[in-house]
Amino acid sequence: MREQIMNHTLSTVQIKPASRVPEFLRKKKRWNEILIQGFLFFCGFVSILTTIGIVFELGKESLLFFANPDVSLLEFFTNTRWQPSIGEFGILPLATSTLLTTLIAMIVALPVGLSAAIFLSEYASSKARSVLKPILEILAGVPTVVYGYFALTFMTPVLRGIFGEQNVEIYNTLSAGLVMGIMILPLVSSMSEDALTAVPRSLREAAYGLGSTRLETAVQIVVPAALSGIIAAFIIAISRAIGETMIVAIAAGSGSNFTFNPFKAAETMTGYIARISGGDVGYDTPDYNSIFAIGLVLFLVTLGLNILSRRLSAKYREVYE
Amino acid sequence: MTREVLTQQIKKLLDEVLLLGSMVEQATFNAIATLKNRDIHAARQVYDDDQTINEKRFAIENAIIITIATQQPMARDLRTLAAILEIITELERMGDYAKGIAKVTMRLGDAELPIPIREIEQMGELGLGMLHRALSAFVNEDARTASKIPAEDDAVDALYNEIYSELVNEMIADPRLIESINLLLWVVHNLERLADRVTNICERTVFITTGELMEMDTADEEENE
Amino acid sequence: MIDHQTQTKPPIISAEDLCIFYGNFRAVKNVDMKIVPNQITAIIGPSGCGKSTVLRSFNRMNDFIPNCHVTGKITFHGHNIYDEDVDPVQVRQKIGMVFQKPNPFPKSIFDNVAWGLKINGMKGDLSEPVEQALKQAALWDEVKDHLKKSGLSLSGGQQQRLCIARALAVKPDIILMDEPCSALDPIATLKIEDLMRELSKDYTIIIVTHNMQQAARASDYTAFFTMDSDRAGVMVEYGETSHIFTNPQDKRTEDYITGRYG
Amino acid sequence: MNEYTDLAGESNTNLQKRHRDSKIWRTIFYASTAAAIIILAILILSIVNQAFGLVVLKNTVEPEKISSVPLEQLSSQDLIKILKKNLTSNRYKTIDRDMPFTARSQADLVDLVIAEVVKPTVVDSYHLDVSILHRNEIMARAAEKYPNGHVEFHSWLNPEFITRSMSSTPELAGVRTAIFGSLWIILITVLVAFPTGVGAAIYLEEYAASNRINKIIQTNIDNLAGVPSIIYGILGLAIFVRGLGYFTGGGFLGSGETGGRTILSAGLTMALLILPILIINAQEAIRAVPRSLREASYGLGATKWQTIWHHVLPSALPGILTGTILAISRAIGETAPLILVGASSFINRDPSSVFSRFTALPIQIYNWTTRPQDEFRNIAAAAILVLLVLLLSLNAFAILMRNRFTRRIS
Repeated sequence: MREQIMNHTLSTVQIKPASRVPEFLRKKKRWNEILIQGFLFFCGFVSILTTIGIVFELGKESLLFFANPDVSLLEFFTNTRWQPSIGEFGILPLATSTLLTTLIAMIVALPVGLSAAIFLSEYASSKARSVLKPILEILAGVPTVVYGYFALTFMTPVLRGIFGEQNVEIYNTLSAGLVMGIMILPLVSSMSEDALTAVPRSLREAAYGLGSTRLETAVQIVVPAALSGIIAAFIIAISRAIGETMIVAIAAGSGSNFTFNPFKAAETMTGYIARISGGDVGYDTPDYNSIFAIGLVLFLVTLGLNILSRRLSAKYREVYE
Repeated sequence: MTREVLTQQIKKLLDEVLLLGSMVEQATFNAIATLKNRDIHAARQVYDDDQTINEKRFAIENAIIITIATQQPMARDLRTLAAILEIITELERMGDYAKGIAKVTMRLGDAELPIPIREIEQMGELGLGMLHRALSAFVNEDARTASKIPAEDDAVDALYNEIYSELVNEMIADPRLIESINLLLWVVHNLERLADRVTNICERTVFITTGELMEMDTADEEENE
Repeated sequence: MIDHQTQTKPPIISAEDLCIFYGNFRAVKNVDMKIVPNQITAIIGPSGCGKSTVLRSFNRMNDFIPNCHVTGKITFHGHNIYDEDVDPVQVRQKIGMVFQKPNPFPKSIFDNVAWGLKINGMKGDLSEPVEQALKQAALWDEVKDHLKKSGLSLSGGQQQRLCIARALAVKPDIILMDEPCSALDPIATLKIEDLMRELSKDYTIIIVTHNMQQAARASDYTAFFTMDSDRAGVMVEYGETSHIFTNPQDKRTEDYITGRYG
Repeated sequence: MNEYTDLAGESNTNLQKRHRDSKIWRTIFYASTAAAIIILAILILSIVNQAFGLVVLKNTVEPEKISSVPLEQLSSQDLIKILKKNLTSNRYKTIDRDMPFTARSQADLVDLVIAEVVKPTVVDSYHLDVSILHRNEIMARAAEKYPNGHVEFHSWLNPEFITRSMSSTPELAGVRTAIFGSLWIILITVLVAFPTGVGAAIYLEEYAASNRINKIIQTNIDNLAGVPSIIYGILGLAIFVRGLGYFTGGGFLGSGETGGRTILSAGLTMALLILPILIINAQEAIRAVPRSLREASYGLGATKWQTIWHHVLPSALPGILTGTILAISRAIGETAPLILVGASSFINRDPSSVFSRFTALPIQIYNWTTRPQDEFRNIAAAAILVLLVLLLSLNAFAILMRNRFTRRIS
């Protein structure tokens, strides 16, 4: 046994005569271990490369976009028309429709999602939870293109039936927003539920011990205690809604439209990117470059929201773990 | 078999107890022989040898303390160790009796006096026989044998009474011998006490096996030395 | 007679002015300790006194704790194992370890013991060394008929002996035991103690235990550690076990072993 | 509820109010949760509703014009004659080459005559709910509007739908090419993302000292997980399609006519997209491996890699696989990035290599959904059902896999 080890040592290590350390303790050069570690580091570094790639490409092409004499930064942020074909480059109509769909989605997702989270964490028996949670997970796992289909073929006809066909356009931000809310609902409820269940049992027991009802305990004790986690869930939900593409591409309509009327068609930032790139867009045209500029805005906004959300959720973890 | 270390240590201690016992037997036997032979020189030897017995006793006691401290013996193991502590004290006192007999030999010097040596030897033989059997009963945890031994003390007591009255008669007959005979009375008294202490060893043996402490011979327990 | 003969052999491993830090916090300070070969050395002391930390520094298991670093020396066969040129992997092959909770691999009993041999480059039929290690760990008779069963199917005490067998198979010089019996019942504990006594004929054993009775029963030498006023662990007293438990020299040792600590 | 009724009257009414509030809100919370389930049911029903239903078929050539007796009663010879008479000679030869007419059964020939000569086409279609509730009205209207047409129940999701390739007529269109496209993309995605993701997770959990660069990597991965998928599409477009088009298009192998809009580009883009999710899942799985297992291994003198390869990875594998499959399900359903890297819905040739142009199931759904004709909605619904079944079976597979590995380990 020891001989085997020593033979191994002899074959792989050059013996330094000066070394005082006996052979059985001397450091071996394990080339395979070094190679593997190098490879593993590279794997981790791929993510850095991805980020660099995103930032570099978005930045480079955006610079090209803004280098276009027709485009000015001020106009980009103030012009209310976005029609690259006639040289109108104002992001506002795209941004407002993005905000509109996001707002509608949040009106659906936040209260319903939070209520469901409170129900699951504070009221539901473990048996009910074991049935309800997988259903929510299925809802979360449905591809967004399916939600898009749902918005167009189900939600829109329903809305037109309710509000009148003359009031509601076939493509409209309301339908897209509502379905987006449904899509985001499981995310809100599961993240909020995580935050709620992280609140220690002792806190609830203290509240019950003082004679408070289940509702009072849930709403006045548990929810405030989990607030930073819940807000983190809300922010992630907003970020997800802003970045969502397929629902708005299918149901919100094409062609920018500076409007706050949810019954009208209006293209969002993501919808625009999807539409422009769906055709065979030529490289280095203003159209092509513009998707990078919009992409950059999208990236920065969602990144900011994600970082904010992670800060907040780190805070509640800190408190209870 | 678990707890091998403790088992080994107790076995070793029991061997040591037997060794101490045989040292005491030898010392008693030698002491009586010095009286018979009126050999002051040999008596001094017996007197000095008592020191080794004492040392042995303390060595055993120390070992017992270490064993208790390090092995946390329980139940029978603990009773055995406690019994050994008691027994080595008894043995050490028996050693002192032998030393006392040797001292009498030395004090008597060349003084002329009639010594009932045959009866004294007989007393010694009886007592030592009891001691020997009591110790092996102890080591073997033989409570049956141990419980029978105290009865033999009666024979020793009988011999003691016999010698006592004989020596008292001698004293009355010749008052010049009072001092010498008084010394001889010490000898027989020691031998009688030795047999009494054997009874204690037997009590401990029963205690180890049954866990109950009981008096076996109430005869002259309260008597002082 | 029960006293151990005085050991004049050179120490197999020794700590010299050993200090162990977690970041800036000095967890253990100025330990000097010479371990006598083929003897069982116990490290005892109240919780938090750094006894496990010291033990784990003997085979560089502390390398895995972030921010942990060591000053001073640990000399094994005359060489500081914290030397630049020393390979911690090699050190751990020579100085094995048994942990607090029995942690057999989720493999068969056989593979548990054979794995250490395999990674050390041993090939071919390993049944012989595996059997030998299991015998040494006094487990062979209990498991010889189901070596293919999972190591996790054994009882706690058996699992721990399997872990010992696993360590023995690699043929270390020293076995470190970090509270090896704390998760076991009293009978399994006594079995492990007997096993340690048996193993000390061939190996040097260093054991950390929070159970001072165990240290008293099972060890030849005992080191008592406690926390100093600056919360760093210090070695208060180190000597033959019979001595430490009957006649400690330091008041703190006496207070601890008589249960008057704190 | 009434454990406090023996309290003083005033607080009693107060308490009753509190309990009433509690009940009301309980109902609201419950309704919210139920809403989620109802929505899921509506979602699935509305898709099923469109995937099945009555259709009005109109024959190109009425069977009565071909033969005076019903086709079923004709002999094989007569049927072959009809085929020969009504088909172009080229078509006739093609079919004969597939399988000689003489070798076909009578029933087979009847089907052939219907498919090739009678050629029924869908002129009107109805949703499942309408089909069931208003069957008679549909019948009446169809009889009035299409005197030659006839009404039958049609399942848009059928075996031919899965095995046919793309076509511009809805009733002849199928998803075979799209399924192959999706599978090819997933294959590339898995081959790239799995080793990289697990590698990165191992690096971060086992090797990375807590220094600056590793902290940056970790934070970066967490942030990447939240980047919208369309941004990855833009990245894929800029780097894999355009920047590396020579490689991803197979140009370096001499077959560069596709540019970079290939399966390879799509697979790589998807790999980058799921990489952060995969890494985070794998990290959790690796973190769940008890420290004692690692210590046992190191204590025996194992090296870091031996410890990871023999102990950490096998124990973490069920978790890693589950996480990977969840990430894959995400990739299968992703549409936006594929639009950007140039998926095209007009592909009717199955992909033959990673340098092929491609379409994918979600792309097909997207495309059909955005067509105005009702029949395309119907096949979009059918395609959605295919996609959902694929996702469900993948998840079931994940669960099976996890159970199997867990059993082996314990």
